[in-house]
Amino acid sequence: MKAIIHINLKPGVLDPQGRTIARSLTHLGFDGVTAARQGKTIELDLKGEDKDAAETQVKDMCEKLLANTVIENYRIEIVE
Amino acid sequence: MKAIIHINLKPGVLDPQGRTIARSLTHLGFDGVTAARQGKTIELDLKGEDKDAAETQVKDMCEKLLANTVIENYRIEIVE
Amino acid sequence: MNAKTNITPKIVAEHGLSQSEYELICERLGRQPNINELGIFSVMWSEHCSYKSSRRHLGKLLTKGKRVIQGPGENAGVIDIDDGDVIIFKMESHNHPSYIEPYQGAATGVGGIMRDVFTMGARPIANMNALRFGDPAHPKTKTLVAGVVQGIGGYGNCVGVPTVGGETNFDAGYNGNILVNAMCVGLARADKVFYSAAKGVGNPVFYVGSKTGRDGIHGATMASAEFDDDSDAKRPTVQVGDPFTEKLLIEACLELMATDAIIAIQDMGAAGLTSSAIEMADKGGVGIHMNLDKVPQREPDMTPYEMMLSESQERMLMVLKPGKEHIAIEIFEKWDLDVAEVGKTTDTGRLVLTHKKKKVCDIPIAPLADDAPNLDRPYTSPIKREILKHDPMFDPNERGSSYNAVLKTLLSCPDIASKRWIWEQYDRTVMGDTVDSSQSGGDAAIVRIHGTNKAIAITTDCTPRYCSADPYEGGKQAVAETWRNLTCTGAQPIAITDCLNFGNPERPEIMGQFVYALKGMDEACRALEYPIVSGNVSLYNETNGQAIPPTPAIGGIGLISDLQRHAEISGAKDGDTLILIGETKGWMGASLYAQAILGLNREDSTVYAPPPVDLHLEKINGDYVRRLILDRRIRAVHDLSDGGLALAALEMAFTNDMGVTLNNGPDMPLYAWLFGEDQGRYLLCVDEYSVNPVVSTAQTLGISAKVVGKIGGDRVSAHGGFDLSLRGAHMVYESWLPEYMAS
Amino acid sequence: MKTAVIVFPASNCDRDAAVALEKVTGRSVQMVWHEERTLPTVDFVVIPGGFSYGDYLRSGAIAARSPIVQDIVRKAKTGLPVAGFCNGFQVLTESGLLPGALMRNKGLRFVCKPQKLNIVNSSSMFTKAYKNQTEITVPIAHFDGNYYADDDTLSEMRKSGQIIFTYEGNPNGSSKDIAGISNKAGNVLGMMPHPERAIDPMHGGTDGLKLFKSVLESIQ
Ligand SMILES: Nc1ncnc2c1ncn2[C@@H]1O[C@H](COP(=O)(O)OP(=O)(O)O)[C@@H](O)[C@H]1O
Ligand SMILES: [Mg+2]
Repeated sequence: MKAIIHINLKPGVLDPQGRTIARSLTHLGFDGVTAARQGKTIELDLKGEDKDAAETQVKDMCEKLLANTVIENYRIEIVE
Repeated sequence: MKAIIHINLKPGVLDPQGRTIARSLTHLGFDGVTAARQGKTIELDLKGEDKDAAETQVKDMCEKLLANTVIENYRIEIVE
Repeated sequence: MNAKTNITPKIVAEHGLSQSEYELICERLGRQPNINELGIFSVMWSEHCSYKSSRRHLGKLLTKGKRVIQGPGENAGVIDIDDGDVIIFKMESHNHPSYIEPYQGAATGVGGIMRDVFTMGARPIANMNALRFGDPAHPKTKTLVAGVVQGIGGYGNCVGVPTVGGETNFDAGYNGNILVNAMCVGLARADKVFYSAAKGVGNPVFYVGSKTGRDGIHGATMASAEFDDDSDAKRPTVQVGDPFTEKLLIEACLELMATDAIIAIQDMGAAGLTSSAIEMADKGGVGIHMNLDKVPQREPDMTPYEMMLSESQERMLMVLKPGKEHIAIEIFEKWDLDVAEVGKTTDTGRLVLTHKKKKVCDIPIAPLADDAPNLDRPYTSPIKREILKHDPMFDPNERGSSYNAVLKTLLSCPDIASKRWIWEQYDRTVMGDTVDSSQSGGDAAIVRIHGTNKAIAITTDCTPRYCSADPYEGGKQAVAETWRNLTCTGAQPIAITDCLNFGNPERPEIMGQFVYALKGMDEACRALEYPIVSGNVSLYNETNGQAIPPTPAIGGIGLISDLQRHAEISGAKDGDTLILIGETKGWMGASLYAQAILGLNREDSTVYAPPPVDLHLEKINGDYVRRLILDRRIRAVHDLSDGGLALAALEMAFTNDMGVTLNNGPDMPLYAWLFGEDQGRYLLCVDEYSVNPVVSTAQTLGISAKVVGKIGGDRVSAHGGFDLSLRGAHMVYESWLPEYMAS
Repeated sequence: MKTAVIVFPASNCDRDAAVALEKVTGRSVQMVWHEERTLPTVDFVVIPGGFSYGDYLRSGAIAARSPIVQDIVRKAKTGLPVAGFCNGFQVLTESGLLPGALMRNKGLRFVCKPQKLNIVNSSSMFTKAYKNQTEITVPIAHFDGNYYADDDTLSEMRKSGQIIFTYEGNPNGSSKDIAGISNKAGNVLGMMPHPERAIDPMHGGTDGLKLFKSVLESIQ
């Protein structure tokens, strides 16, 4: 089983990377871009078959290590 | 319109972040994790309505700046 | 919160204002404040901005001296280092934010202190950091260490300023409240120093840097409030640092400062736009009228309250000369930074804010500063500790241990063990002028003044063990140790900055720690002619009634006028003689040996008096060592601190990659000779021809100087005591921190 | 020898590079802003270290797309000597002038220390002044110094003498311990260590000097 965790900055938290990316796209002539945000994904290979159990466990991993919940939100996706 | 670009290391390229994540999860007692990979996402807010045109443009952005195709693969998702 | 919010007693309390403070506000305004005005008063009168608990005590400190150009009261202190050059420096705490989000908290701490320095016209040339973490065994400690260190490196490395030194302690007393104190040192020309007084009426007020978001609103009040178990839940938005923008801001500000467009400039630190506008207006004796619609905003629908209280980073406020606006606009646009004229100075003496064509704040400025509470908090004098007498039971052999085992324990003790894991993550060599840094394990960093043959020496110090046992002696010792560390390089110590970290001042015993530590510091400053030119107070470092050990961190600066005549801990040659300057009585109370080996200091009843500092001896010993360095009599030098003679000798051995042999001591137990922590002492390494002159001149000056051993070979040993291989001992010293961080 | 140093937003070793070049050439150095479209006429260009654009997105990525780098790419292809140190190396790989990519250090920590390097190719235009010296010590200070190229590229580079420096004791996980490489033509050098921080006995030693002297000799 696989879990994909999508981690993004909470709304309102400064995202300097995103801002810089948007600006350089504009500089490169891509003028349709009004904003950019950067996030990360963590893909885990998991033993076991139980989707619900996996989800609970991955949530625990996010709270304990993978996400910085002070400034980040996360979303878990379990795929076969 | 929004575009989400998913960027991942190509298979075969060593991913030190992913490796460390897997190791620390095991260390924390999560013993079901056999491997981890870290990727990133870039979310763009785009002007315009034409999905196909957007996709072409975002592809161009990826080739020119957003992804380093020596080490990275990317996948574009247009939403709305 | 919007302008229609009704001001209830609950809202007043949530702003950290007492009922009597609120009444005073109403009296000064002649009416009730609206929510914006209440917010502004509350941050200006918070502990963080008003120094209400500490102000009257800070006022007594020595702040003037021959080389002091600007003492406390501006963004940073300014001292003269000859030839028209000045050094601008300050240290500041970012304790609470770093505990909540270690990476960003520490990073924004570094960013904030750098702005204090370059806002005065200086190019930052060195950063330092003084860190205190909880017990290594505490579950949070490791993550905090990792995050804080990465944050400091992440910010400092990116802006391209070398982080050249610092100090790190671990103690259970910091479990719930770590300390992250960052120091920045900048270089400017004496005729190009910028101040914050907004003089003149009708001058344009400019906002430059990053946009304003809803970051850390109420950060300033948070920094002054005690933590409780709910703080995790009440987390305010944390500020995120953007070192890239900071670097651009440095370059843009320095470029603008090279023109003559600026009247006054001030960074937006705690309480952002509020405190920067009010401080500039108050110092210049003018009013300010700002149109908040002009403030660059990161998010839609920001209210005046949010804009005035936001703590978004990387922003500055400036008053420009009329007619020079275009110069500023051009430079800031070139650097891709926001720039906007947000208001004008006025002759009303009031802060007037408009938003969407409505007046949303109209208050007199003087009371915000002048009527800020200035409390005379009750305090008690600290307990007088007993002196710990020598006892045969303290001997390692009597304890069923051995000198070798004891030495290994000390070398791997968290406060002693190498901090390489930390400082290797800091760029120490960028800018090309780092002559000495953490890398050598020496006493002070040495940074050359670019393009010259002179340098400054920089150090930070404080021994919380001593301060806990006796705040007065501890305060004195912290100042004296920085002076000693600077002296070890051959520098003439000039001045200090401080970061006074304490618990809740509403408790008389904590207030007593503060008052007595300051008293000790001041005595040392006066005796050593070593004034305080800037600093910062951080109170309420307390969780569930558990206060941190009193920690007055001191940052010192000295001048090396000629780099051909300076010294370091390195430079020893095989066979050189070790001479100990300063008298050894074998002081054991509050020593590292007492703590780590004897298990004392763990609870209040086992704390003994720390080593006293004799300021007269401190001065003559140091002056003598400095003279020897200037006369090129010394190959290498190190001061004696934690762990006494043995640890000083071993640290010197490690840096020089040579063994040491220590002789027998005079008439005292061997453990006391090797590990006692008497103050005012230096270990000198000299060639054979210098031994007699150094010892005999000392005698004529009434200074104790003894030959204590030799450097060379591949073993570290003390006669009748320990004997280990250099490599083995070094490995013990180097392994603790990396192993701990990897575990 | 006329030289130029490129300045990007948040370059921070630009001054250090200029000091080194001045020391070796005895003449002043042109500092060229990233928005310029053409290089001034010079004999040697240095892309300095630092954190151009905050290292956001990927180190060196945004700088590599600046107008001035397009001109550098054009001129390098006709033989102009170019060296990139640290962030400059990252800019050069991102611009395609040098093969491979620089990834996050294997230890996931920034690392700053004096580093021993082996000179693998001592006949390049950047190393010839070292003569038969095979080992030098130069400071490193980077977070993204882990050099990656696929196996074919690596063996190709080895065959054509493009591996210029390797680390003694790998500090960042680089393939084949690679610390510095050149392009096939040999006129473009990229290296993670900072030779410009090793030009002064008081600071970092003097092992970096001969790198600049090599270029000077090669050009005259
Ligand atoms: N947080 C830190 N950052 C940088 N350097 C540090 C840090 N902590 C300790 N060091 C370095 O480790 C060495 C030993 O520190 P310390 O034990 O405080 O020395 P001393 O007691 O001799 O003043 C010094 O060179 C110091 O600069
Ligand atoms: Mg010290």
